[in-house]
Amino acid sequence: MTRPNYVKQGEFKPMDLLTVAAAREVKDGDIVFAGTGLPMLAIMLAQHNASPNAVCIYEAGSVDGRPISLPTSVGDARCSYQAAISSGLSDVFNQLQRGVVDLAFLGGAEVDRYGNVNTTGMGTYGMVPEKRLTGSGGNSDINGLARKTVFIMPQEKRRFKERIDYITSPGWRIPKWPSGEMVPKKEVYNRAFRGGPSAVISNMGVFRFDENGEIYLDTYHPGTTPEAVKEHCSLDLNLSRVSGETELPTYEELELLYNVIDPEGIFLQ
Amino acid sequence: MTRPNYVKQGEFKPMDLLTVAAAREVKDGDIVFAGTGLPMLAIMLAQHNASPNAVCIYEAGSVDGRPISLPTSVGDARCSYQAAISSGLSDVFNQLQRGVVDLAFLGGAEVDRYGNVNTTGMGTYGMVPEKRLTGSGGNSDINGLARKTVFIMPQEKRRFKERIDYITSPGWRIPKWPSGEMVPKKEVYNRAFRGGPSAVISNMGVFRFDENGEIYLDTYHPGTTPEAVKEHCSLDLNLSRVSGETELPTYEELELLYNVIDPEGIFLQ
Amino acid sequence: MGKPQHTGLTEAIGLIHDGDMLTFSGFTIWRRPMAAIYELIRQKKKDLHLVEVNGGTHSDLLIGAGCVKVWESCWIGHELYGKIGANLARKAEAGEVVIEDYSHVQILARMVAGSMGLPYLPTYASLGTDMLNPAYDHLGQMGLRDGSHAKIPKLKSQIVDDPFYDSQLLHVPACNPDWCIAHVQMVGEEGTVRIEGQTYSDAEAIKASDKVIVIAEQVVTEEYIRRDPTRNLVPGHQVHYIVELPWAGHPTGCYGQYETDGEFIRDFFNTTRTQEGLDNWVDEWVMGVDDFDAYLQKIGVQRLKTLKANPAFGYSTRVKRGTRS
Amino acid sequence: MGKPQHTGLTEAIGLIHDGDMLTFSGFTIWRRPMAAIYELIRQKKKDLHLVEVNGGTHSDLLIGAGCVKVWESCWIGHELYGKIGANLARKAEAGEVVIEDYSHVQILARMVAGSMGLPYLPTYASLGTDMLNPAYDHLGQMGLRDGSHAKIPKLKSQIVDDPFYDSQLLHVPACNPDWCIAHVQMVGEEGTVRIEGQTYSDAEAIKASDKVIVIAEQVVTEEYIRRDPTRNLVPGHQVHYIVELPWAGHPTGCYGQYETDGEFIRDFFNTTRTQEGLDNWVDEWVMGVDDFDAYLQKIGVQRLKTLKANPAFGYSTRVKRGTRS
Repeated sequence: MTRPNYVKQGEFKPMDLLTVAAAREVKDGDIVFAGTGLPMLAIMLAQHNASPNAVCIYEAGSVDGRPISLPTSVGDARCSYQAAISSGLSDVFNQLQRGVVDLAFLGGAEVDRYGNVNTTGMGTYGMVPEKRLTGSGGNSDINGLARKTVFIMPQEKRRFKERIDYITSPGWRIPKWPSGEMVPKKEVYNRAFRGGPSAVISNMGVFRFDENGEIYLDTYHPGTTPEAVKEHCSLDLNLSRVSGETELPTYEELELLYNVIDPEGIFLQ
Repeated sequence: MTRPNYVKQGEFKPMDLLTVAAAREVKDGDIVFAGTGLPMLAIMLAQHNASPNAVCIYEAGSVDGRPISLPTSVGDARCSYQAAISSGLSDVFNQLQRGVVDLAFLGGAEVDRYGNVNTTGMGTYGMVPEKRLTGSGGNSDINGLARKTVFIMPQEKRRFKERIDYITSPGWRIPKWPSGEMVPKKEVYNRAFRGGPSAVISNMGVFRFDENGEIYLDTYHPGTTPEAVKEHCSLDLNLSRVSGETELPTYEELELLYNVIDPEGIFLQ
Repeated sequence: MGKPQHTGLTEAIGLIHDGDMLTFSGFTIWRRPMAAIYELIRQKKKDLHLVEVNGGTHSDLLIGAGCVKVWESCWIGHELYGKIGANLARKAEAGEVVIEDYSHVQILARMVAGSMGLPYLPTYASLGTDMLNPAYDHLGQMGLRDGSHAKIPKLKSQIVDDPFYDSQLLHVPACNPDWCIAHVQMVGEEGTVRIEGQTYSDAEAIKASDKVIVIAEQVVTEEYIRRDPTRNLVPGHQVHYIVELPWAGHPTGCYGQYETDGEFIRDFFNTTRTQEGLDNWVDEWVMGVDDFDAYLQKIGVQRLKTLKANPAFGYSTRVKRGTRS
Repeated sequence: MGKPQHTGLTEAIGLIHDGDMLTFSGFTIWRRPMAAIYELIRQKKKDLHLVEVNGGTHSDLLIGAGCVKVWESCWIGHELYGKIGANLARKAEAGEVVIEDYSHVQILARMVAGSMGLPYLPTYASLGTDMLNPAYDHLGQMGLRDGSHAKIPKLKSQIVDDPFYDSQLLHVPACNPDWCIAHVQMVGEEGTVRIEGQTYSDAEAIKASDKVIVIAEQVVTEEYIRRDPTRNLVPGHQVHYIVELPWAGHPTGCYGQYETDGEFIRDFFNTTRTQEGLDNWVDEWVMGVDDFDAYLQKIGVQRLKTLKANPAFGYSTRVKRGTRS
């Protein structure tokens, strides 16, 4: 096997590294549930590269599509092209709940120390919300029931928080309703517990979760430092486990992303 | 409208009258759920005759098929011919539970005063049954959730009983579990209550149920008498509401049955 | 039950009352009954109660136009063409529309339960999230869960124990909307519905609803649509009104028929972030045209030609989608 | 998860252990995995626990041959060709096989719950019947509901109150068999399953089971089967073993491929009503042939030709079915 041909600093955009890092989370043969946008690029890159046997499920109802034209969303007609199955939400969500999903790729607006994610509202929530976002979509369901989840998020102080404004998507410590006491995820999911957030990938680094389900910085992207990443968090980030720099993209990966997967420049501009 | 051209005594078999009487229970536009055998002939006769807009659902998963060759059972490939839908059990049973079914045609081995029907076992039931029959199939589900049910059964003393050996299919008074107290059906089915057994048609007469859900003889077939019917029951049959003789088949109906619906002689021999 | 009735869009929408509970076909910006949305606005419907598996351009517009009082769902936005439902956000933040949040699987389970004739369905989905926080039971806080509203369950959801295999999970209540308005590719003369491509949650939405209006690109003979009954989704006895109206999903996309009009949606998103912008947009595209035919004429033949799907793929190969194409 | 493995029938059936819980494709006398049933008998499996949405010729034979300890289902028989499952009846009346009765919707709901990853499903079906009589909870009476058997729920069923809309209904426990053995028309090389005609409860049986053996009339390229993904039922990651074996459903019928061999089933019914008759039948048709190819040879080409389906209809037009034809 030849040595990977890495690109040099300045030859890639932050989004490229983020997508490539996400793609590297896919093991060959994984059943992957991906949301719209960067998650699509990441799973497709993995399939074109090191994980040709990975299977991609989209929540609108397609399984293992092999689109020759990049879908702009999971409901897109392109998702059905050479798919194993083109069905509907019930079919794919039932598979999720049945436990077939190894890995999920999702996004989020805010994340806390335990990997809880908010996509519902910023500020005070309630009958009259302060600032309404899109809502959960399938984020919370997919994250809750997959074996592993990778979140892809922009690195901002206001997004990496000790306490998020609304727990849309369940991390490693979550409220047990109706009391709302915070407990380990396993206590809430019991028979359906299969894992939880495995990584958060931002434009500055790759975060993972320790045995207590608490977030730490694993790798920082070339050009930044662990301390700079920490400064872009409002949570007290654990830097004690940093393993080094994030692996750079290769020329082959960028070629695939820009010329094969998204030649029209839909997500990669 | 011309006067129906009735056949004469001796020009038809008991099974013909039974099928024709059943077909006459179908209103035009009814959504009918039919089991294998005579029920198929009855709904097809109704569709070919006075109820062309009746829709037939078979429990294996076909809706409104228009077979040109008589199916031998509801799983038959013939059921899908020119059907609106060819799907599966979930689809059609969900429609049933949702309340779309107006009328069901079913069979049974034993019936009691309240229209409870047994298709499970004769004699003592339990871990080691005395005499095992086929089991419920969809009989109990369809009968329980349709607006009206017509049972088609042979007339025998051992089949029309005060107390049947096993309540497979729910009549107008049924056990409320876990106590097993016998109560009106409405108390058990509550929100899903839509009606119950509407008629039992045998080779000797047509039975219906009064406001208390108790069976009575409505019409007796030509060639027999109410008293003869009563002698073929071991339950104390109410004869006070007999309205007369059962209407004979017409030549047109027999023509349809023998030459259009079952020309091969599958059920009509 | 009778056969479904063939009618016009104006007449069909005229049957819907203020305050009715509605749901729709489609997924985010795909196969939404847009012509019906325009007509609901034109007929000035009020206090509609939407329960939908997910929202999109159609519901954001209907909400912006002031027709909606309650929105129960999990998500709203315009995918690539507008990252949030800005009209819903504005109306909710102003206290003019109430949001009841469920997760995607939870709200789907509500529709599935409704389509199965059940009062609720169990699920493990989105346990341990604020969707289950009693503080966010907004219909409860409005006093609507007192059992006096036939379509509103007495609880938003309930955590229960499973005695069969010793677990714990959630029950979500069934939903049976008064109306489903579905846009589909094909319907038979007697109401047999065929949907091509992904079917999203359309079977559930249609079967859960008490009355169903199907708007079809094409009405075909029953003999034709029944040649392959395995491809059909819903039988005619679960359909009540049929409207034939090609392109009636525009600007959302319709598999095998036409592409999503992303440029149109992006323009809608950008110009309707304020109420004034929304009002102007409605004046131009809804009230300013007599009907859907006039709307299509205003869109223009050239644009429709570009959006038209290539039958080999089910989508258009002519449309410019990215920054480099 | 990996891709499904292509293998032979003997090898696939060799993976099944005595005592395993099994379910099957098909409906009564249609599309049953008969070749697999013969092979299970040939390999002398014991104490099998069948949970199936309905029974038929396949399970009556397997039970008659002494391979089965528990049968949970709702119905058994041979339709027009044999009015009861005489082997099950004989074995049950002798106390050699235990029957656990559910209604058709209840046992289907058990499989649906299993396929959805839920521990149970609610239903209104067959309330007020002896299927819910505690005296007939046979697995409970055998002491199997103590929670120590992973596949056996702690209750047969449970009546519960619905707090959402004030009703009362039934919960039935999920079922997740160790194995589903499914006979289908077509499977892709990577395991994508297509079933033609009615799909019965096959999707649920396959998806509820931990391991799935698909026996197909034809293995085709994935490219071919994926040209129309709306016609496919199950993706390859829910399939574990693939066996290509044409006619493997005989004597049951297979839509689009061949007719039910009614004469063969009627003969089976008539000659196997006693244990001696069944033993002789097994000696002749199962133990007396080396494998399924030898069985087909014994059936003979003429008979198979007669049964072969006409593609215009999906069934055979050559077969004599009634007394007048």
